[in-house]
Amino acid sequence: MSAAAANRPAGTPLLGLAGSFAGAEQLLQARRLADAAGLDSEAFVPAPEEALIRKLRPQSTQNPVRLWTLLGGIGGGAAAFAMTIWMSKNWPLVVGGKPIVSMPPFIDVAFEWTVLFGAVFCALGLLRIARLPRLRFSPAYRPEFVVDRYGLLIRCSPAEEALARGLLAGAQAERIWPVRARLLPPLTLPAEVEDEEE
Amino acid sequence: MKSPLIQIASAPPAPAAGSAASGGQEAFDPAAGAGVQNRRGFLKSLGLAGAGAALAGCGTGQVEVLPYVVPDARRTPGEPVRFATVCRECPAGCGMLMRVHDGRATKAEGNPDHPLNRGKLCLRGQSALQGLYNPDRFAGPLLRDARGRWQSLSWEAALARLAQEISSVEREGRAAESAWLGGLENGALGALVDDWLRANRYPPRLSYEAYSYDALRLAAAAVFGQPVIPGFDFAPARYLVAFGAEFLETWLSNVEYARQFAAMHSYGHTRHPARFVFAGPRLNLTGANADENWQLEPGAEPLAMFALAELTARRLHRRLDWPAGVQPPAFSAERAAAAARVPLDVIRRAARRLVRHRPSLVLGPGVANDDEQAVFTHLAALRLNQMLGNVGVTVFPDRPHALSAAAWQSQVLDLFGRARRGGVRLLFLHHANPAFHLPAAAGIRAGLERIPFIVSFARQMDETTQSAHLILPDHDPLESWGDYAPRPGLAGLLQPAMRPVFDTRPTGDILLWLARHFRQSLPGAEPQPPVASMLPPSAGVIAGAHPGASGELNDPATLGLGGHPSRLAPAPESPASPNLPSSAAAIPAPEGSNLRSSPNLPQPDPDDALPPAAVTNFDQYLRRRWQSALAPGAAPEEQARIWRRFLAQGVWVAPGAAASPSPRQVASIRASSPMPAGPLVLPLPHPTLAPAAPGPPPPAPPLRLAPAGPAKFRGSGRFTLLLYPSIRFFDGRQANRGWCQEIPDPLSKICWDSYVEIHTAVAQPLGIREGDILRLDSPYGAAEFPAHLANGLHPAVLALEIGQGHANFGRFANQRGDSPGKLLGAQLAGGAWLPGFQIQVAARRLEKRRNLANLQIERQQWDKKIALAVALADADTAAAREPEMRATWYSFHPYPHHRWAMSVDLSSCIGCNACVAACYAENNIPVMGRSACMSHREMAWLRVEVYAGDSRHPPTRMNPDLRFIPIPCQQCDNAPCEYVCPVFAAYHTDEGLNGQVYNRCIGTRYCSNNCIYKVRRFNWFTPQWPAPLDQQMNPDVSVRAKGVMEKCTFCVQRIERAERSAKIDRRPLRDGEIQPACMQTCPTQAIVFGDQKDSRSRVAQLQRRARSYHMFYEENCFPAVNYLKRVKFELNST
Amino acid sequence: MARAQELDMAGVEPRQMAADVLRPVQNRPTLAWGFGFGLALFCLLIGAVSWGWQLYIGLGVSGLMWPVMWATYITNFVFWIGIAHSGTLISAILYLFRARFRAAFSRASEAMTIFAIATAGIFPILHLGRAWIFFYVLPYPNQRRLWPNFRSPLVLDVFAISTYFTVSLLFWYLGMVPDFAQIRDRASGWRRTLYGLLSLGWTGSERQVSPYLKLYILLAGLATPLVLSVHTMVSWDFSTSLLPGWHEEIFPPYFVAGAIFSGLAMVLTLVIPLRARFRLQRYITLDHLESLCKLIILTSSILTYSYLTEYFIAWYSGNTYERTAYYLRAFGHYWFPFWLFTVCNCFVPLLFFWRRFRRSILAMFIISILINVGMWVERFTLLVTTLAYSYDPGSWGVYHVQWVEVGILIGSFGWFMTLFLLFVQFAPSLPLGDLHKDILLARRNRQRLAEAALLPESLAARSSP
Amino acid sequence: MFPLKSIAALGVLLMAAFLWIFYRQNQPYRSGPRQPIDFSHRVHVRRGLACDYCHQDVMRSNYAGLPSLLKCISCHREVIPYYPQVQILHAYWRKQRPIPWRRVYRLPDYVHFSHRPHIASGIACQTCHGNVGAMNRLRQVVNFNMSTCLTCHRAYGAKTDCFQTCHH
Repeated sequence: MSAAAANRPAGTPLLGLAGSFAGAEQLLQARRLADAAGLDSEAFVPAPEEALIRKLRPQSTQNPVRLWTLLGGIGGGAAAFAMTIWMSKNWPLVVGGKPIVSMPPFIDVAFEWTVLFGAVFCALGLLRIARLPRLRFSPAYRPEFVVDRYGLLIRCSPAEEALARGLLAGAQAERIWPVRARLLPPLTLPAEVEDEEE
Repeated sequence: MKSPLIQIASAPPAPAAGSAASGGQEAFDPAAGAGVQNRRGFLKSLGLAGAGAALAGCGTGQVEVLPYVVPDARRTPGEPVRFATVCRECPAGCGMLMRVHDGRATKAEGNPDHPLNRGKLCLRGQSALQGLYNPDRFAGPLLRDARGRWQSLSWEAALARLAQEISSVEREGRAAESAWLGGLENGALGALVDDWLRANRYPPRLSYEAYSYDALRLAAAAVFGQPVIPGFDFAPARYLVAFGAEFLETWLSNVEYARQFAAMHSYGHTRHPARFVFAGPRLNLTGANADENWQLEPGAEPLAMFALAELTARRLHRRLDWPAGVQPPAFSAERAAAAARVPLDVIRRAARRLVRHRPSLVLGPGVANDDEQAVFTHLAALRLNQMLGNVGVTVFPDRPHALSAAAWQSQVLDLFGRARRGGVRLLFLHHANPAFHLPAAAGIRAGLERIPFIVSFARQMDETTQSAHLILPDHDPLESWGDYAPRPGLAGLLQPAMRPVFDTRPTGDILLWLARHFRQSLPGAEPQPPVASMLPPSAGVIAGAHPGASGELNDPATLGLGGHPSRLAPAPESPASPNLPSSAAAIPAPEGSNLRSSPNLPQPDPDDALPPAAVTNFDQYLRRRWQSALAPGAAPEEQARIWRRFLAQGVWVAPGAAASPSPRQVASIRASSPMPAGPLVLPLPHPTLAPAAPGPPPPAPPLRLAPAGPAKFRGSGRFTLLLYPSIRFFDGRQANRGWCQEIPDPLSKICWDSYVEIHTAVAQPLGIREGDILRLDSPYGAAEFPAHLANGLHPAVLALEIGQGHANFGRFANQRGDSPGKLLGAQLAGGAWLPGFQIQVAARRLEKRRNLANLQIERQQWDKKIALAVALADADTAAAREPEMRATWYSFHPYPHHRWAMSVDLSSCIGCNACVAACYAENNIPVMGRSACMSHREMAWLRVEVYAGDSRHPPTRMNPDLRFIPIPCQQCDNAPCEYVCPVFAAYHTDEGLNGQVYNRCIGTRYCSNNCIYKVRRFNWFTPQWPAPLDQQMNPDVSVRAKGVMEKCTFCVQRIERAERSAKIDRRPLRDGEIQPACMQTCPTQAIVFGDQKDSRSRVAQLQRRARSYHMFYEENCFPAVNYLKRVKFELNST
Repeated sequence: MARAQELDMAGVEPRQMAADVLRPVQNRPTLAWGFGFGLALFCLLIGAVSWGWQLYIGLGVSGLMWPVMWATYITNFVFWIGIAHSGTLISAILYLFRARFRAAFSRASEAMTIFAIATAGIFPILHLGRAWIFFYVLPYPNQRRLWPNFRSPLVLDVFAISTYFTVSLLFWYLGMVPDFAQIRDRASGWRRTLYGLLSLGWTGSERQVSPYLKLYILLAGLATPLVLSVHTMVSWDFSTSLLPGWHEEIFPPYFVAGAIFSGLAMVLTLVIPLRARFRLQRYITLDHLESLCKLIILTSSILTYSYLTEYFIAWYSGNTYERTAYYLRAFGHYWFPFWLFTVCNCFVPLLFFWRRFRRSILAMFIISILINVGMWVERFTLLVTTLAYSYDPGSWGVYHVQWVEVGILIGSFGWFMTLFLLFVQFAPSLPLGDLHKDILLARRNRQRLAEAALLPESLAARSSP
Repeated sequence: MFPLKSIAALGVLLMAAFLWIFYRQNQPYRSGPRQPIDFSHRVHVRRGLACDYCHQDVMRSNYAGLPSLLKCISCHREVIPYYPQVQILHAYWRKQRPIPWRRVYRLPDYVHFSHRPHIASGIACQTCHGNVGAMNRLRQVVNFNMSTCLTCHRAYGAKTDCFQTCHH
């Protein structure tokens, strides 16, 4: 292990230690140990399951995306009513004996825009909260995190590296490796940058 | 780059796409299109289509605007002017006002001052403009070269060739062997021709008319002593019997008779309508309006008439005596009625009513039944009228119709017999087409081949002119001078409405030129002392404009002025007007037209006096003839003033002439006009010099009548062939007109095709379906026609329409099917004076089919209360009222000013479709061709549907109960078409109209789907108007491009023009001042338009009537058009 | 039996499953795909030429006439929108119900939705008389100060379809983001760039997964009412009119049921060949297809009920217009299409009551095609007979189909198949995320069963890798 | 590896093109078409000629009408007859051919405009045709699109009924 640390180019600060796990239980175990140790950690999950996420972040069940969707929906509905009523009144043409502002059709337009703006703002909320789209990956990312392996990045100073390594080993991490805090070029995987020691 | 809305000349025609229309490529078929599309055109138009919208604003093309050189104070560019003239579409001679926009004739309307038609025109009258602008007219003189091909040549060369031919005939001394076969000309032109023929020692002219009413004239000769066609007045009659006479379609003067018939028979005009009995083997449009229909055996008309006459005589306790030379039939009335298969008590009842209801009118058979049997029927009818005292009340032998001067058919057949024997050296054809009208067996073509030299003055190629050698095309009546007297004491004047469209010359000018060329002096054309200029010194001269014809033109400045528009200094084709939005300006002048002033023989300068030498132009000849008659001794200025007043009025009524126009109708229109009320009655000192009354009738051949017995017909076939004149084509002369072909036959609703009518009960067992082609074999020839299954005719009868089947008559008329002429015989029947029409034919179904373009495939109302009828007894009672309820959630429209509405009286509507033709003319409605009509893609904004009874009153043989219902756009308050249009192209204006904004429409067509009256039409293709037909367009109405919906607009351009002038003159609109085109021309005044909000208006009063109802009122659309139920004497019980 | 399927899933390795699913994406298109794509392009070309011809000459080249102004183009529009709805049903509505069988073909049916709307969206423009100014319908600010008429069902259509397309596109695309990440990591060169962009930089971090799952639930929630509203508004094109035969209150539910019915049939038609071609039988099992057939029986019975209601009400109301319209629809000129669709929609699906039909791939494929033919003919008949025999007997007219319309119908299928084949080639046609969840679930179940010693030996043996 | 710069460049290019087209569209009409005779309104108006002296149909018809050749000659027989432009006028008069003026103001064919009601309700010519009195060669100052007419109609409370007023 020390050899890898040895040939670490000087000057690139250590972000933390990352470990990959075979199953969700090991990840949860590692997350509990890291929390116990008071270390900040970021989990990587291949199969987005509701239950697992709730276990990983027990406290924050309410996700702000809901707020984005609600506001978008209400805004869309209001905009539709405003548009339809204003436009009908701007040049009031009598059509089929119906009143200028006839609610039934306007309600439909409002419903459509409520759904439309709700969905669009929901997507915008996702992109905003998840800080997508990004061209540069997180240094700790490994291709298998998206396929079948679970990953956990424990942010620690070089001093706490040993503690972190111990935690990860304790949670039966398959592989553990240090993660440099460096800016990757767009769309290039961390693995391709330098040959991480196995 | 023109805005996409106008794609007349440039857009390529559309290819054939209708259902498999068997038969050759149509001569005129915009929907069939040009077939092969070149790649460049395809890409160009894709580009055009793609970028079409954005280009509306930035026009880059340079458009010239031409001011006058010398202005004419009387003419305002953009404002229509009306010229009074006479409709020469048939011998009736109705008065016509031609509306002219900036030098282009755009709409024909009736002349309200003419006592014959009083402002109304029929379908053919409305289509006169399509004769003037017909694309198949000759563009100049033609000479046939040795190999039979037509070479065009200059007028000078053509006239020289004619002069050379005349002098060679003179040299050969065969002057007596020449002949003039012309149309019915009894005005100044007739006199000129007679004088010219006399000067050249040619035999007198023959006025050839296909419908010459020989049988009626012979009967009149026997009864009244003179072989003339008596005048008829239907209005006073209290009981009418017609044995097939089509007086509402083509018989003599159908517009006049339609008005009189409505006055006597329609509940809208009289509270005590008279009963009308129709008898004949086939129910025509006239019979459809009858209260009683006797379906006679074919050829049994004389028997039934004899029975009626006999029974009436018995009730009058008088003996029915027959004029000399007529052996009375040798059998009793009872046997005659039985032979005619008419129940005796029906005839006895009719006889009783004839005696009780006086005065009455009895008419003989129609024109298609002109053989020796018909003479007896007419004779019995006239005797019956005499016995009942109708002479002088409804029958006027002293006022003979102009047709009395027509040549007998036998004279024409003799002429061509002589021609076949080589006895005719030189033939002049002046608008006569015997090769088409007379049967093929008459050998007309063989006779024409043997004539060494034929000169034809025809306006377009026809079956007779194709054998001519020299063609000197005559002006169209609407661009020429002349006069026409339908009956003595009444004369209408023709004046040109616009500059000639093609390089044509009036025949009168040619004759005058010939007279000068051969230094002959003609009576009316002698040199006279120079007469001070008739014309005001300063301004140019415009033809007389009729003030206030429809109340629009109330500018006193346009007092009628005599003179020919061509006399103007070369007024530009598009007069000075910067942003002339009229669609006409955007249309390039037709290549063919020369637009030069008419005959440029040494043309006198307009401003100086008439030349001392002989008269050079026919209009001078005409003016001198009339002026000397109207004011013989007066000073020239006075003569000129009277001449201009007469020109503006367009009609001359001899003092004391009985028929004067009805006061109410003329007064209401002429209230604002400076002209004195009432017709212009001028003293007439010299009866002899009176404008030519119909000339002395030719001597009648000897009168030998066979005894009336059961009809004997030639041929051995199972069916009797019956020909009937067509309301759309008269005798075939209007066949080459898009409107006449596309507006369907009022009863069969078939357009563009000739067909044979066969009774449904006879056809089905023979396995004949609609459209199967039948081969008819007669003793004289064979012909093939698609079958149309009908119910209105006798099972043993096959009926064919006269008028279709042209071989060489123009793009609209050709390829419309076989001609009935092939089947007819020509050897004269019995007394050697009448061609026999009625023959027996055998019918055989061929395997071929030709789908018929039928515009109304369903005749039953399916219990949907569309055309309703009510018995006379409870016409004005509550029983007639329909339980209409106006229920809507929304508030009613707050119409601030007007609510335009229309009322249609089904009692007055006779189904003549004149309104449909007027709508086509007024609103630039395109003609779409046969393959488009096959799939109902015609563009008619107004259609007249026909239904046979309704579910509670099924039709019977005695009472077919046919009902006509004109359906314009109903301009609904809660219009189903408005709320479905996504772009507000259809919306409701605050004057009650259902607006259709053409440039906003994107063509979703949902409005047409949702319209429950189906009055909206869609432009499937870019409409085509072959030049110069596009000159007829009304500049006040936008022309629609492809992909745009259109519909009846209540003639909004007329509404706007009247509202604008009323607003500027600060006066309220008068009721009746605005007349949509359909109301203006309806002969029976069935359509009334007005402001529903004004309770005193006529339309509001009609809406309050008991028998008023709205179509499909349960749907709560609140239409603005209300119908008045048809009042029948008695309704059939279920 | 279903439990066995799930257990079978437990044995699958996610990496192996990902490799199977992504095989078409990673390597070059096969010859068969090329042939299919060529055929689809050819059909699309036929449609394009037909439409070009119609633009150049005018709508007259089609068989449309007075009074039948709507026929095949609006039929195609309703037909394709109908097909779109079942895709949303499977991917969104069944997601809310946590239906287990939906995962396998939810991505394919969602793709079918997008491409069906893309096809249907063309027809409101294509059927216009002046298609080049279709934008008059949109509420864009213009110097003429003219706005669209919001009271017209056609404008409601514009809003409905644009919203439906946008929401479905978001739902479909964002669902594929994690899968694109997998492709990105395996790809190189231009593929890496393309899928890198498409994957929006997805790394599976919990900061991304948590809002992602919330979004998925919310979009599924929003899409459900949207489906019902879109086809309701499409049915308003007809039911807000005055014509007897269209002006019925039952139209909205009847159209929605019809839409889902024809959509399910189209899912079967598409998934069966897809499953066979790419050997995905293990993931899209027979059980999944059988549950689709059960749904088809349900919607078919709703349709049958609707037809019977229409006729009963027409008779019961005693309204002469209604009676005439419905009588002539069944016995008028168009009697053959009427009876054809009645058989296809009401009687053919009843075969699925027999298990033999529900389990045979060939039977399902044939019946699904018959159903779609029936549904197209049903809308065609509903449109044409009502317009042909409307109020005024004098205005009755018979419509005949022309070659341009056939060309455009073929073109619409060509356009749909072109998009679908592109999707199959360049995007994961199965949702890897959902399948992965199913695998994990199956493994947990297998462990629980193993502990309770309930596992049949055969499966236990096979499950060990 | 990612062509960020090229996409940005393309975007800028597109924006520039769009702005240029937008600018060209709303460019006021620079100068009217070249007329066969360089007639100057400014000179004639300064001589005190009223509009309806030459355009005499403005009160009587939809079209304002152009002065006839006779009207021009009636003055220019004596007024500056040797001026080259007037010589062209005399040439036309001798040939008795109308002067082919180029149209300056154009309305699409689906709009029915009439001068008569506008003049009758007291609208000045300058409102739509700009200060013609100051122009040598006539050019269109006001863009005759729908919003121009609409603004004025709404300001004056005139009829703005699409179908009955303009588009029938």
